[in-house]
Amino acid sequence: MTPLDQLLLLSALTVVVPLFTGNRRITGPLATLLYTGQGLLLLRMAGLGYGSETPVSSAVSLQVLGLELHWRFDALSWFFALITIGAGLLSSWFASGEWAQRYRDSGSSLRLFHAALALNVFTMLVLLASGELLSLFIGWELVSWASFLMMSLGSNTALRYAMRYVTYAFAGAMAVLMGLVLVYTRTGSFEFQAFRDAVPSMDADTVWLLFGLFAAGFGVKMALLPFHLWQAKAYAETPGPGAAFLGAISSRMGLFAMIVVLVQIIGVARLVELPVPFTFLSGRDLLAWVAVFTIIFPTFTALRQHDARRLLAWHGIGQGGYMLLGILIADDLGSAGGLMHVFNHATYQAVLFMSVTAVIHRTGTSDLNKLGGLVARMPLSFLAMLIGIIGLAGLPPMNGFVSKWLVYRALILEGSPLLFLGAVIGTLGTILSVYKLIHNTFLGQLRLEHVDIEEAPSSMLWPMMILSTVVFVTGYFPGLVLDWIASVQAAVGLPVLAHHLGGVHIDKGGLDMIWVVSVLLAGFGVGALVFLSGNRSKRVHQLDNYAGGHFLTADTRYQYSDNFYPGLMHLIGPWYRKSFRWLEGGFVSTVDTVSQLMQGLYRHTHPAFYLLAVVVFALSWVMGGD
Amino acid sequence: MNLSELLIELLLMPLVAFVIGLGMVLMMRKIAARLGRRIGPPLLQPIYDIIKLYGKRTQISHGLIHEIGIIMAVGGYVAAETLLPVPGMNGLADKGGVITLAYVMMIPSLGMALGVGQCANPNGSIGISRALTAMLAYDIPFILVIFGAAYVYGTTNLADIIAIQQQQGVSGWGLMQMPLLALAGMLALPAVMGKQPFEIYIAPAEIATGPMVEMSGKFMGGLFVMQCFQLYTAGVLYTTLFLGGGAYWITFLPKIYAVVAIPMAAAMLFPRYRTEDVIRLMWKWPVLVGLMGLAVAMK
Amino acid sequence: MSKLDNIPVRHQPTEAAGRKRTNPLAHVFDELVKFCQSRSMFMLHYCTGCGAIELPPAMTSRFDMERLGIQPMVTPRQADILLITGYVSIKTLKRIILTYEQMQSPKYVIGICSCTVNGGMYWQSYATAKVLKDYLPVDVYIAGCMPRPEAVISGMRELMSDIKSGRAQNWKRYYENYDHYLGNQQKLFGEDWQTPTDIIAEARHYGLMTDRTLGEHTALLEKHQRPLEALEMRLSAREKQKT
Amino acid sequence: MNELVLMVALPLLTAFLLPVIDRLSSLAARWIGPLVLLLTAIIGLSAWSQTGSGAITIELGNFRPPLGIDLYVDQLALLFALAVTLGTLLLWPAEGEQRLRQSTLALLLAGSGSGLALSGDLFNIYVLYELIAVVSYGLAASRGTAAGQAATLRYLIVSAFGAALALAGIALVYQATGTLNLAQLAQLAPTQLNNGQGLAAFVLMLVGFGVKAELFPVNTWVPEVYATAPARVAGLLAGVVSKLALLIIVRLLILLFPQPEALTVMLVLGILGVLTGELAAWRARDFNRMLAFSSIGQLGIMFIAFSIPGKAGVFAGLAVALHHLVVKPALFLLAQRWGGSLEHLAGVAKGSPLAAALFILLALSLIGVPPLPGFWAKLLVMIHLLEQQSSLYALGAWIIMAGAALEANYLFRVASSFYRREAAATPPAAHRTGDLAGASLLGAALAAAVFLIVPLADRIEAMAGQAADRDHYIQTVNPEPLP
Amino acid sequence: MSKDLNIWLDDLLGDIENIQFKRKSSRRVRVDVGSEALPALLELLQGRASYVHLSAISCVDWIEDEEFELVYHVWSYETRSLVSAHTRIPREPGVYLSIYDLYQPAAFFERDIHEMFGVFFEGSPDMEKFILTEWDGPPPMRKEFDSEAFVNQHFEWEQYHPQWLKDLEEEGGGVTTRPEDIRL
Repeated sequence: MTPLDQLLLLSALTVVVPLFTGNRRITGPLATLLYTGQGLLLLRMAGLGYGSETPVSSAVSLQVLGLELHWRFDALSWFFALITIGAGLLSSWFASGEWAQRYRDSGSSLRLFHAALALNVFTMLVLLASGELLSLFIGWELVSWASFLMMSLGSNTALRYAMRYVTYAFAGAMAVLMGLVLVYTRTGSFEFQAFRDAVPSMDADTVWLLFGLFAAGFGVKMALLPFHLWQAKAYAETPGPGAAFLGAISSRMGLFAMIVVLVQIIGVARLVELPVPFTFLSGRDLLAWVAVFTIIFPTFTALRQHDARRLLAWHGIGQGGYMLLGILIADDLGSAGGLMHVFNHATYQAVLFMSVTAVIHRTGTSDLNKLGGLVARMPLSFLAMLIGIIGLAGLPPMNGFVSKWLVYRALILEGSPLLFLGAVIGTLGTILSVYKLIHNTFLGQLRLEHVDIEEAPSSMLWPMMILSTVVFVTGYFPGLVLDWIASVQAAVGLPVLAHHLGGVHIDKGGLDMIWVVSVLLAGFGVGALVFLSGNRSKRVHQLDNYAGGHFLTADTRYQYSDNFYPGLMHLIGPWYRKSFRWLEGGFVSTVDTVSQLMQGLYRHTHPAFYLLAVVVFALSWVMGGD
Repeated sequence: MNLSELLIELLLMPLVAFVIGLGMVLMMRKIAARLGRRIGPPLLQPIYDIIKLYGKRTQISHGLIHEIGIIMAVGGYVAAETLLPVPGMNGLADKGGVITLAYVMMIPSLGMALGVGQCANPNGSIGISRALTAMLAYDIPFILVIFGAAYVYGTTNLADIIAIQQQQGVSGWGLMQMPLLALAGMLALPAVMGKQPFEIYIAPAEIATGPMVEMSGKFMGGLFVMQCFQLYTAGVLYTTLFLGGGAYWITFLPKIYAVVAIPMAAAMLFPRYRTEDVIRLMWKWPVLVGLMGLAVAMK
Repeated sequence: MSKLDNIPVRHQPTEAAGRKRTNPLAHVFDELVKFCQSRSMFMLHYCTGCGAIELPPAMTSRFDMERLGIQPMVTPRQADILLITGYVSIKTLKRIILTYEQMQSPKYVIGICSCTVNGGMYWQSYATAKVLKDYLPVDVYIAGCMPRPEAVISGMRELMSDIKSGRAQNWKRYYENYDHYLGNQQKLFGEDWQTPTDIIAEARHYGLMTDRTLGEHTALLEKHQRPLEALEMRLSAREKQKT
Repeated sequence: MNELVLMVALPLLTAFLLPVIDRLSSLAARWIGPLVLLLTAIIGLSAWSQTGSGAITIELGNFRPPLGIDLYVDQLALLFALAVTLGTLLLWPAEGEQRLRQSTLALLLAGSGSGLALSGDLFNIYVLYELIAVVSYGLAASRGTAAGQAATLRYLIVSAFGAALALAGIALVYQATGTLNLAQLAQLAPTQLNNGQGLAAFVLMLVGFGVKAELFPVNTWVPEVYATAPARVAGLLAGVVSKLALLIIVRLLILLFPQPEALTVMLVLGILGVLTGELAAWRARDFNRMLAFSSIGQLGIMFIAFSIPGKAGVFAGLAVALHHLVVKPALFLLAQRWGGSLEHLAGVAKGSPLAAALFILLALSLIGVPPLPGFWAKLLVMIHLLEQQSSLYALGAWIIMAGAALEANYLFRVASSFYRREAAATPPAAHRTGDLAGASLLGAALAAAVFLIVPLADRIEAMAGQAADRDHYIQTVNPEPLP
Repeated sequence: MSKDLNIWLDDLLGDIENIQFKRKSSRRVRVDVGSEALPALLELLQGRASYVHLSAISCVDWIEDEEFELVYHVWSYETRSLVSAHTRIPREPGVYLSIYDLYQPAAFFERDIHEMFGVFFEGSPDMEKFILTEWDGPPPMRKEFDSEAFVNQHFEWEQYHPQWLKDLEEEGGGVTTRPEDIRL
């Protein structure tokens, strides 16, 4: 019973326990305890994270149809497992207090929710532990079906979007399976090592075919550009903590699989040699450009959303682009940036989804045009969202900045200005839309009906506060995360990043977050001193406001929230032509017409005629033969 | 460079920045006056304004976030100044490069946006949405220029950039090596400083000075201080990247003031652009020139 | 009109100069603040009546108020001087009082044109307020049925010297005998007149309360005033029961 | 050892005696059928271990093969015989007032089915195939509705025409070789049948027997018959009988026609079958019709699998066939109550959660989600297809993948509509305990297969090996050489 | 060209009985008409005589005759001439019918007259207070309303009589007549 087996066993147990404890209040805390147990077991393997241990393999191994299946944990899977279990722990903690009561009273089953969450964590651990391609595929399928289960817990619309997700996910899985079997026929086994040895001997077309299949298959889960339509709506409709979990880690499983296949096995160097005909781009550039467009388009779609959950879900897609871009640069800085962005995004996306769920819990709506001024009544949720959006926007004190800085520094060193420009456009779009989020929810005029709401319950506040402190602390001391990433780079075969607790030291312009953040805090101190040198100020009511001589009254709603960036929308409004939705619609309608054609075959046509036609054709073909 | 010397530098740089910034504000108002055939404010007018604002007996605040917003606005720039090397003082230039500076410069605007958000004043919110859109507009050419400079010099550490430019004397200046990038930077500078043609977010008649609508007393004073820092940072960053930065003060000061004077002089003659025109303008010419400059610089 | 030479000149005030200098440094900071307040006055860009047409020439190139440090500001929050220019109709007086209360002290009111002094040529009209002084404390009057820009600037300089010498403390009088002003206002606008600014709380906050601040008029106001205390951040309902 | 013949004879005998028994006591008539089937199943099971080592052959009436009819019993044949008997037992169609006629027909089906599986003589196969066809007409029309009658009539025409073609094929074979015994034919095949005439015979027989095996061009009858026939009969036809026809074709392929052209014909028709089946099912609005199209698609996959040369092809095809054998009848049992249009299935999970969960388990296995056996079967097919290094086989693999994606979409569109919050206007009635028990039994078998996958895989591989071994067939039968 | 149009107008108005019409100049015509005939006249002018623009409705308070005089000024763009139709309505009920259906701008003029003189126009869309929202006294423009008396009663004056003003008056300078002695 290696530590890995114990972890997987406990994770399976966590799936079973909620099924028995059912809708009682004990399910939540019990599940949270079990997750902490899993966390402790994971920490026992902490050596993996610090590069000291060799991969921990599981005792179980299967021999099916002559194919050997085995499971093991290495630094890469340990890193992702840490995020998964952390997100699972905090989501289930968030879902165990008052939220659970409200969820149960609204008629949906708490048993199913906690079982689905635990199932997600378990299947992700199985995927992360995959030892060779076949177990990777099995874990991949289990993860996509588990997240389908999680997504379909919401309302009817959630079912519809979950259904759409399953179609995308299963088509992607079929592409991956095709790729696997192609590899098997080339190398004779599903082992990573065999595939890695066979890659140099493969000619360009097969590598293109494999690259296309794996990139498309894993890209569906990561919501890369052409396949990104399903994610925003599906994550937004999932019940609160579920959305926090899915948003944080679920689509990063695609990135894990892509790292395993594209980076660890095929190797980015091999992708660079793949020429795209008639252009000067290489395979890597093509995927990098897909990543950059995945940053830009979803972020500017998020700008137009007026539902907080949709806005965050669209950002989830956008941030995925950074991770892929970072990893594709494949030097020590860029890959560290991409990997660290996985951790950072998990933390602040979870805290943002949680604070939006807290707002929904208290006010009943997440429509940005119906909220406003909640900072006076929910200050801690505001603090959590503030730290979250500073992280999401990638501004200095928080950890989001460090990973973006690494990606940008790598882009400068590598000298690709247009990629750099695309990434920066994405960041600026994020800053605009996150400000719209926090302004419309927490700042501005407090509505009459929200005057006497209360702060979120403590069971929701604790996870949010923990996550916010994690976001700030890993921003202040990025070294904590960079240690894990260095060991991951070593395991994956990327150049390892020389780093120290504060950040990265390069002679041509490094980053020392300890100094930058301390100076920032000192600056805030000086700002406070300068501020306090003035006389005492008096807090005034929100109606005591300058409105051009007009007497403001509480019943008029003067909060500016709809069409928040008119100037920008005036200019780029016509560019939103929903071209991807049209593309998807087009594909579905072609399948529909062809299917109608096929159904025509089976309508009451003259069967005998078919028989005759086939036989005549067969005979002529045969007779013609000799 | 031991710790105590560094700490002194960290204290001194913001003060120096503030004083030079005041001079820039005075110069701006003098230029505006002179263009209108007026005498313009007396020499120490910016100081008087700030002291008067901080000396106000009563002030109104709309909540803790309103106060924190102003503190972040002033504090953000105080931190940004320490990343900008000036003759004799390198501060934290090597700890965080030009990308960090570009991001630290965004914190004050975000802080102010939060503060104004809590004032629950529609004028303020409209002003902030325009300010952020303008930031989106001018940041793209600004980042392009930074990328070009960082790529050509091969480093993002501003102190090294100055050293490289100092070696070949005037011919080593950024201006000489990449004229197009310098031009693009100059085109984007008015917007970075948030001055006349691009300050639709402070449209006094239309939205009652936008974000500053509910700022009284020390809040308004904070924003005046921030304005000084804003001008100083833009001017010094441009000089550091393209005009060989500061070797000694006597050559450094005229360069900064010249850099800041040119856009201001041009600015006062233009009416304010609408927000979409700001974006269209900023995304068309500076980006075009910047990309050409990059193409030339990166071959 | 009488000959120009014997128009009376205001005699110099006595008590300010007489203060003896105890400790030179004691008041240096106050002196500096008062000096800066006098050298940097923000004028509220709000024309209440016909006299405002004289202000643009005072600001532009011929007279250029900026050399005195006077800048037009748009919102009452940022402004120090409120120029009441021309006749004050009752509807406008409501807005003037609202704006005055939104301004942050030390704030000064300059009554331009004679209509603010005693009703001016509209003294007979049912629709204008005659004596501005009753409704809010006025620092300087600039007489004239639209005084020329020189007169406006001389009024400004008058105010600057008052500020420098510390005599311009009229804004305190609004807090100190708010009841008197409120009474006059209620007489004009009716019993249920109230502004969104909570003057009594401000007076209490800044320690400017005197026995004349509260009276029967403020009692009237208390009866029907909407709650105006600020939205304090609070964590949960428990505090709600307490307050 | 001769009691294996009883497996064929006993059901036929009881079928004929049934009207007589019914006159004596209706209770006996009701239970005699299942009893007999149980008996034959036990006989079959007892013989199972003997065939483990090698196949056995039984000469009827001790006449040597070229003259007499012999039964060739290897693991594969016995498996299918057992499948027929147990299938008929599980899906016993007899209920309602026509019980007598339906039980006789069911018994006839069981008898002829097992006979077909075991027989080693080509003409005997044809006769029993005709018998099964006739029986299936009776059963298909047993509901008595007008649409049912019309559909069965159309089915009758196609089937009869097919049978005629098969007969022509057999005639060609007899003309070329002079014998109809499979073993002798296997000996003579490389010399006599390796020419155009042989291939023509194969094509005729492929199309002839393909009617029952839902081969592409001739399966137009499938949607209507399964939509109108009672669900249990449809389950029988789709689940069991189509596999028997497929078994015959595979036997012919292995023994008589090992040429590559035959394989390619089957591959092409298989690909077309999958394509039309899955695409047609995508728009299906009726539960039974959707299952019908899906079974066409699955059988297409089987055809593609069996078209892989050698033992690997038989192994892959067998795996898919067995998996479909378990899943399809269970789905049709569910269709008993959920028959009509898909709209009124919305929100049905609240009423019958077990049925909905069962449907999801079966759908997951059908599209090949990993831990379930469906995935291993599909993986096997994919591996062997792509090992052929030929573009046509690769095309087959791509089509199977696309078909699976389509199948996932339409199956889970139905599955997710089960869990919609508000129920449909006319919710279906609750399942009869019998159907639900049968379906959950098959579901349980599927779930058990998840854990027993390794032994099952080896057993099927052994079976495929035994079936694909031509000279083993010839030695066990060792017919006398022709004069 | 406008001369013959004027001639045509003159004889048009000439043959309408019991109205007095006087041409003040080539572009001004005054018509006195009975209060019940006014709408018909305006309709005629608007329809046939191209007087499509109602520039104003003014009201004169003849307190001695106990009557209000309503003057409707209509303007024609073709003939570039103005017709002002005068009519008298009794002061007491002070009710007249609105011509909103002929000229939409009439709504505001009628509203203003209602506010200032208290004349109620039936059929006018809106008779609410328009300018004097703060005023709840009698309509102020009526002659019987004495504004100065109202002011003296409601407002106090600033008794501003400082020493320098007294010295000035002793020298004979300063204000010639006292405010309360001024009569218009």
